[in-house]
Amino acid sequence: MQRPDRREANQIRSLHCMLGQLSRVDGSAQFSSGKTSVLCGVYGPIDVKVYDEKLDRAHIEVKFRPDIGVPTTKDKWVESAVRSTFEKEVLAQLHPRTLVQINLQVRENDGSVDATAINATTMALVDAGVPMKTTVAAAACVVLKDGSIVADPTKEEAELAVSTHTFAFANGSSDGPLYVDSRGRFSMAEYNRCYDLCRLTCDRILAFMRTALESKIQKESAISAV
Amino acid sequence: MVVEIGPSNIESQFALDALRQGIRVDGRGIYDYRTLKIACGPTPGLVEVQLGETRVLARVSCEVSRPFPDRPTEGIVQFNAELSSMAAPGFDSGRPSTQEVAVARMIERTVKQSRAIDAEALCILAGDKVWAVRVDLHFLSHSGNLIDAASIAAITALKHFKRPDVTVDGEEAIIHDPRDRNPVPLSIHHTPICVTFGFLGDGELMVVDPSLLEEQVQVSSFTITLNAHREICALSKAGGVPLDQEQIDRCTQLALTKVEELNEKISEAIKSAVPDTN
Amino acid sequence: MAAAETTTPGQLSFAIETFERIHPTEFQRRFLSQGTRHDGRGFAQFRPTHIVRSTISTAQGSATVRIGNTTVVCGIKAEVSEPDVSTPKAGYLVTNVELSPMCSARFRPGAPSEQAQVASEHISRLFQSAIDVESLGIEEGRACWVLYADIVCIKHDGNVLDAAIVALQAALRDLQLPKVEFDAVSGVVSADKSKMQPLEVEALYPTTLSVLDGNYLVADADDAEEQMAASSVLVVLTDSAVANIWKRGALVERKLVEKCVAMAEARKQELATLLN
Amino acid sequence: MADTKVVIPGDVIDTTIHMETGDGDDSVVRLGPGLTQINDSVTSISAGVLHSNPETHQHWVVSNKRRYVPAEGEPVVGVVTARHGEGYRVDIGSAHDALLPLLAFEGATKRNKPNLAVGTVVYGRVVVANPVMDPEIECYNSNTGKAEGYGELSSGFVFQCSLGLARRLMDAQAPVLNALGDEVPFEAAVGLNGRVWVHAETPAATILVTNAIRNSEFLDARQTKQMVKELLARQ
Repeated sequence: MQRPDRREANQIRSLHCMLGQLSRVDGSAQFSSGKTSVLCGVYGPIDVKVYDEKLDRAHIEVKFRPDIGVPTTKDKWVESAVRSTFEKEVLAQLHPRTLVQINLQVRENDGSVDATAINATTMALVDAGVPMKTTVAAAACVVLKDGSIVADPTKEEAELAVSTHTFAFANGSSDGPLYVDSRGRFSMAEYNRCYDLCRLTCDRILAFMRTALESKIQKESAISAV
Repeated sequence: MVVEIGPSNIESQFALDALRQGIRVDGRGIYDYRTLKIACGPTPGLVEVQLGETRVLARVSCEVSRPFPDRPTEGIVQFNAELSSMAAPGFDSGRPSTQEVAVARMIERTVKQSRAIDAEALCILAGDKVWAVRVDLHFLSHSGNLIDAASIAAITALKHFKRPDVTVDGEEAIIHDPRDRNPVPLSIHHTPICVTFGFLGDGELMVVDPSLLEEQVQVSSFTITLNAHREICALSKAGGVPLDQEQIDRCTQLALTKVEELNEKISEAIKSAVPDTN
Repeated sequence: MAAAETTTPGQLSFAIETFERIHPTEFQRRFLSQGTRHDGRGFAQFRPTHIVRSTISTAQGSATVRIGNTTVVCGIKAEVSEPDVSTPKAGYLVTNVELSPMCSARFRPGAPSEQAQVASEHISRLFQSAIDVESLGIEEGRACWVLYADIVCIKHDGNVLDAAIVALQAALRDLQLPKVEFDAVSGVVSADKSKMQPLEVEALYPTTLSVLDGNYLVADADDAEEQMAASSVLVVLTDSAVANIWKRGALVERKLVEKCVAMAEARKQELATLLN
Repeated sequence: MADTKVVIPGDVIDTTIHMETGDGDDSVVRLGPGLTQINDSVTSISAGVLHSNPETHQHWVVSNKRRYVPAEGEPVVGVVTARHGEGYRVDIGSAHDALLPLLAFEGATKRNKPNLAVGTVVYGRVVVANPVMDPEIECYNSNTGKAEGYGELSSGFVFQCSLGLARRLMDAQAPVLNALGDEVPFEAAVGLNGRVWVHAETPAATILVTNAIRNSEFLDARQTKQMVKELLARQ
């Protein structure tokens, strides 16, 4: 089956990442996959409201704003998905009684926005220097009516899908997923094929993240070495 | 609770001392704007404006809707400008501060109430179907003078935006997919742009495009909204120390030249916009 | 303190309730390491589940579901409204999950909590595909049915999401809509209450599993267990396929998700019997 | 050290490669900032350049940040935000305001102690830094009882920079300070919390120094010299 943008079934759109372009936050990243683009600004560790204060760890807060319209329960759902993905990966116990605040702003949503939001969050947290157990990458794919599976779907492709699958994986040796959201109507055989595809995609995204961070860090360290 | 902490005493004092000698902390002249960058597209109606370190993203979108019963032949223009904690620590979308409300209101007055958009051109079928145009303004980074940056972003996005073409056949309206027929731009009457002045000291020190520090130290501010036809669309001087009549005249004259320059930059940005790949 | 002096090593010098309160994680860990759970269940065992239909006489469809101590009531109110411009042929289902201070001291009065909003949204997405929204259409572009499903938690003792999905499922099956006529001239919808008909609903069988401290996979966690869960997996099955796998929290092994689906298959049989 | 290996969170660090010089007995590995032990392996928890000292078996990751986390002994520039009975609360850019006791100044006694207004800028040293307690600073060296440069900073200007740049500025040989020092007389106090205080003869000179330091963030020594030259030429 030919994809509207002539991509191969397992091909993702071109990735872009800009780091630290916001001046008021402690760390920021803009992560894009094709036209889908999410900006993330992170503060932390900063002062926390008494209401949210935790005596043994940092409180992690996620705010997600859509590109069009005011935030709704759909956006609360994404906030919860992002928070649950990072809550156990951020070393929150190193900064008790503080807040790590993750602000996400969709610049444009052309499909796979949940995965892009997770990727933007990873890069912004790393840019802010918030200690993390691992680097997280997320990817999405869909199963179409003819049973074919395509990676990194656009909005148009997602609307035609029988099922959509979003996975997040961690940098390192472990094989298992950090986050799974598979929905629609699907079989376990299809789930497993989607898992394998997203696992491969995430490895490529992790490699991309590493390159993006390396070039930034090398630029900085070259200066301080002189 | 995260509270935005104002500048220290020596920062405030220094800003005033420098200004009394005619220089600004960031090295600008008193009548200079910071570097303005306008990036349009690739999607029509998506514009990011960078004014120094201040960043505002504007997104224009539209959908088919039913008209309001009392205005059956007019389209709907919706407006959303909310400051979130992305822009600066301490901003909370749940409880906007008076400053945030002031910014949002000024932008709404500038773009919506000045009737910059031709609402009648948004009518598809009178009484049944009209276009509802949405302008979402996302404040990404607050380093002073959000109003000017947002007004430039909003008006550029409206000019850059294209809606799907429509053919009306009797009682039926056919909305064409952008891939079948080229989308069409909105009909814009005029392009109102805000120019903001900050007044420091006892009100005798004036600056154009106040920075965050200048905003925190200023004793009054004045925003004038002008279009390319040299018409005043809105004025705002909310509180603060009283200003001389002459100062207002001077501001108006300055604003006229500034708006001319800004309009040129907007046109240039739209001309050099990245084309949409779809 | 007299009791403390007579305790032998390894025994608690204070009441079991005190232990549970001062060190909940260690309390749970003691049971798990012995292959059991603090309420005596096996790892794969669900709490007794009860479904009662038509519990609210004023609603067009309703059901009450109990899973252990967790109790959820769902009532559906059907109203005639104008369809959305973008979907002129379809009606819609509006779900609202309420987690009030009544069900648990953790919730505060006022705006709905994040957990309630996330549950509402998740359930709403699940059921979009389980009902044929076009069957809720009355007249294209003019009139349609809107189903307001209020899902209220009476007692929160863990696994509210499963209970809420089952409750909505049962209430939708309980729902009877009158046959309606649309008068094109007056635009009035008239209902014939003597001819009631049910709504087609595809069956959805939810199962939530939690990974507790030290990699113990347990079914149907109660509130105390949920508080210490490192991650959770929701599996929703239909009669013939998987409708949803939603895994959140810490990293798990790949095989674990597959194991969850197998456990959900077993639970599906139980729920199918209860629902029919 | 020619070693510029970049690591990102989750990377497992091989600590054995630098052990060759060790005599076998001394196999204790010492982990510095940016590294921790997860499941028996040494793992990076931040992105930066990995440094290792084969002699001491120390490993650490150098990364740049903007948000300050207090550490004992570090000099900081802070702003007084409130006054309490026992001391001042000072914003040092960290999650919690630092406490500055009323007597933590040179020569301060119960009768005679400085009276600082809210908004005053102080240069101090962190004496208590502990995740579970609010930090504490002092404006003198409590061992000698002397100010040693700490205390209230009046006039001049304060600006923010990254923590990495602040650390580089602590070196008196920092290229930007050298390049400026030859041309413009000025005073500076660098806080490792990313706040720098500068004071020159005129506001114009202070602004020049401020901009030069800010601009040097992404420039190497040669570029810095050039940039300073250009700034001076514009005067």
